[in-house]
Amino acid sequence: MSTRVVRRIIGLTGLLLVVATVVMGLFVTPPDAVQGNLARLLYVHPPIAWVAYLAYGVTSVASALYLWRPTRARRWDQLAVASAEVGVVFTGLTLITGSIWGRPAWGVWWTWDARLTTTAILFVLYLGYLALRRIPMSRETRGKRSAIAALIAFVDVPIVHESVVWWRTLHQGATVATLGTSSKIHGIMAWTLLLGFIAFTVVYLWMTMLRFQVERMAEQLEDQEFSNWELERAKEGEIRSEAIGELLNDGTNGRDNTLIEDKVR
Amino acid sequence: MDLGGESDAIRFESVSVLLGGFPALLNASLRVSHGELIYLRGPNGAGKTTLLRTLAGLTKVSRGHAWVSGLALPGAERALRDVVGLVGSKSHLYEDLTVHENLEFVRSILGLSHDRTAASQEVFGLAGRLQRQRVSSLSAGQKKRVALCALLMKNPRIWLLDEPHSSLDQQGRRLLDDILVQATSRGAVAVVASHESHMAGDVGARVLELVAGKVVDAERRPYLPPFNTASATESPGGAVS
Amino acid sequence: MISQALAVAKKDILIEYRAKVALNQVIPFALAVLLLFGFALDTQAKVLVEVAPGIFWVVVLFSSLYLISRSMRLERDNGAIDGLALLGIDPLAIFFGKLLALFVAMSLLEIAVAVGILVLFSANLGSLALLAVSAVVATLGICSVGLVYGALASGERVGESLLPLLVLPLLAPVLIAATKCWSDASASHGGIYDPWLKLVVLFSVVFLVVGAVSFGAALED
Amino acid sequence: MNGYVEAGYGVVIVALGAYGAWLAARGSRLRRALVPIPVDQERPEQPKD
Repeated sequence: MSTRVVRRIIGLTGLLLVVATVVMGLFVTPPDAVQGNLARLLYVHPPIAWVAYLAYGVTSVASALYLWRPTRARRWDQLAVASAEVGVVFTGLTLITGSIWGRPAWGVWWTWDARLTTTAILFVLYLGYLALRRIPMSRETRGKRSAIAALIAFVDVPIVHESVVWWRTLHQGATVATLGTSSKIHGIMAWTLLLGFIAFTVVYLWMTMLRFQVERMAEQLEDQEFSNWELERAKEGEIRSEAIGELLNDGTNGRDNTLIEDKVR
Repeated sequence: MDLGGESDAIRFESVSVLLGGFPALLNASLRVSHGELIYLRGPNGAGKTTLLRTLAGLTKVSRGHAWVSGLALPGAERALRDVVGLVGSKSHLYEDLTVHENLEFVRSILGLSHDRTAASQEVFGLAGRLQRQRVSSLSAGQKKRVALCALLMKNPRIWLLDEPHSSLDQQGRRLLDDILVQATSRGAVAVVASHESHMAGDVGARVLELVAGKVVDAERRPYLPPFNTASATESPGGAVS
Repeated sequence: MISQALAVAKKDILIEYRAKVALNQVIPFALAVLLLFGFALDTQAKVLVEVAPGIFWVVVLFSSLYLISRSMRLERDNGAIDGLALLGIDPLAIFFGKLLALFVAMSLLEIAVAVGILVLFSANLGSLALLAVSAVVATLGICSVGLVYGALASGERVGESLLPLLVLPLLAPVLIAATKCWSDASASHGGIYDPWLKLVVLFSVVFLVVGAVSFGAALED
Repeated sequence: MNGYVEAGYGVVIVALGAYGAWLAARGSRLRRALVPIPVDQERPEQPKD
C-alpha cells in the first residue's frame, strides 16, 4: 500500500511540475532574441528527449541484470518492459516536437541530422522490442529473448549514431549548447529549462512505476489462474452425456434441423 | 542433489510444467527404475508429450524437482540431452535431404562410424534404393522408420517415444518392440506414449496412466470410458507391471 | 566444435543445393526489384549511376530477409531444432555452421545483384579490392544479426513477419557504410584503407561477437 | 503566439495525459481482478434473501 501512496505523491508532484513548466514556458519567460516565441519549445523538447534516452538506459541496465544469472529476477524483466514502453512514448513525442520545431526553424519537417536520424532508428528498434514481447512465449523465454534484443539495440545505437554523424556532418550543433553559448539565454529561461527536465523526469518515474506495477499484477493474475487450473483439470475426462443429448435435440440451435424430405413433404 | 533421485533412472517429485500459463503437467510424481519399459497412456491433452519433452530436457520444469539419469531438473537440460533419445510426433528430419543424407548428418554430429549407420539402416530396411529417396517423398510410416533409425544409431540411455506405433506397420511394430526389449534388458529405460497399451503385456512393460497432468498407476485406476463399460476388454494388459 | 559447425554448414548448403530457394526465388526477386528501381527512377542514366551503390545494398538487405527466414525455417520445420538440441550440438557450432551456409547463399545473391546493376544501370566498379572486402565483411555482419534475430523470433508463426522490423533498423550503419564504400570505390579514390571500411569492420566484428555470445541463449528456452 | 508552440505543448500534454490515463485504467482493472472484493460476492446473494 505504501508504494501506492508514494507513487501517487510522485504522480501529483509530476503533474504540478509539468503545469508549472507549461505556465513558465508559455507565459512567464520572455521570447528568445533569435527564435522569438518559438524558443518556448526549448522547455519541453530537450527534457522529453532526455527522458527517452534515460528510459532506454534503464531498460538496458535492467535487461543486463536479468540476463546475468546471479541477479536474474522477474522484477528486472518487468522493469525493462515498463521503461521501454514509457521510452517509446517519449521517443515518439521527441520526434513530433522536434518536427514541429523544425518546420518553422529550418523550413522542413524533417532533416537528416544525426540526432534526429538516430532517434528515429531508436524509436523503430524499441517498437520492434515491444513487438517481440507480444509473441506468445513462456515468461522466462520472453524475458531472456527480449533482454538479448534490448542489449543488441543498446550496442547498435552508438554505431548508428557514429555512422550517421559521419554520413551527414552538416547539422546544427546541440540545441542547448547553441543557445547556451550565445549567452542570450536569460536567467529565468535557464531555470525554466531545468524545471522542465525535473518535471518530465518525475513524470517518467511515475509512469514507469505504474507500468511496472501493471506488469507485475498481470503476472500475478496469471499465477492466480494456475491454482484454478487444478480444479479445472480435475474435471477433464468426464463425459457429459446429458449435455450431449441436449445439444443433439432438435430446435435448440435455433435453426430448422428437420430433414429435407420432411420439408419437401 | 538428492541421493534417492540418483538411484532411480527417472524420478519426478510434484513436477509442474507450464506451457504459456497452462499446466500441461500438474504436480506429477513418478519413479522409474533402471531397465524398465514404461507404457504411458492417457486421454488427449493429458500431458504425455509434455512429459516426454521434459524427460528429454526440451521443456523446462516450472515447479517441483526431477532427476533423470542422475541429472537434476531444472538445470541440467543440456547435459541430459546427451543421454536421451526422442522420437516425437515431429520427425526432426530435413525434408529436402535424402534418407541417407539425414542419417549421415546425425552420424557426423555424433561422431559415429559409417558401419553403424549402414547397420542401422539395414535393420530398418532403409538400405536399398530407399536411402536415396528424399524424406519429403516418404510416407508417414517410412519417416518414422528413419527417425527410429537415427535413435538406434544414437543408442541413448533413455529412450523416449511419442506414439511410435501410430503409423508403423505390423513388422515395424514388432521390430520396435524387439529393439526396446533388448535395450531395456541392457539397463536402458524406455518410456513409450501409446494408445496401444494392450500390447504392453507382450513386452513386459509397466503401464502408467497420465490423467489431467498427473501420473496414476494403471492398477489403481483402470482406463475406462465412463459410460462405455463394453470397451473394458480394450485394456486387459493394464495390470501387468 | 569445428567439425560440427562444418557438418551443419554442409547440411544447409546441401539443402539449398536441393531446394534451390536462393537460386530460383530470391535472386530472381532481387533482379525484379532492380528493374522496378529502374522504372521508378525513370531510367535517367545519371541518377541511376549515382544511386547504384545505395540500391545495391537496399536490394541485398531486403532479399537477405528471405534467406535469413528460410535459414531459420529449415530448423523449425519438423521440429528439426529439437533434433539438433538432442544431438547435443554446441549452439556455437550451429551459429557458425548456419552463418557459413547463409554467407555462401548471400554471396551468390550479391554477385547476381552486382552484375545486374552493372548491366542495367551501367554503373562502374572502380576499386575492386575495396568493393570485395567491404561486401564480404558487411555480409558477415548482416548474416550474424539476422541469425540472432531469427532465433529470437523463432518458435512461433508470428515471429517470421517480425524479422524485418527487428533487423532492418539495426542494419542502418551497414547500409550507410557499405554504400559509401562502394561510392568511394567507384570514384576510384578509395583503397583498402577507406575510413568507411573501418565502420563496416567495426559493425561486423561487434555483431559477430554479440551473435556468437547470444545465439545459444536465444535458442534455449 | 505562432501555432507551432501551442501545437508542441498540446501534443505533449495530450499524449502524456492519454498514456497516463490508459496506464491508470489498466492498473485499476488488474487490481480489481486480483483482489476479489467480498462485498461484490455478497451482492448477488442479497436479492435471494
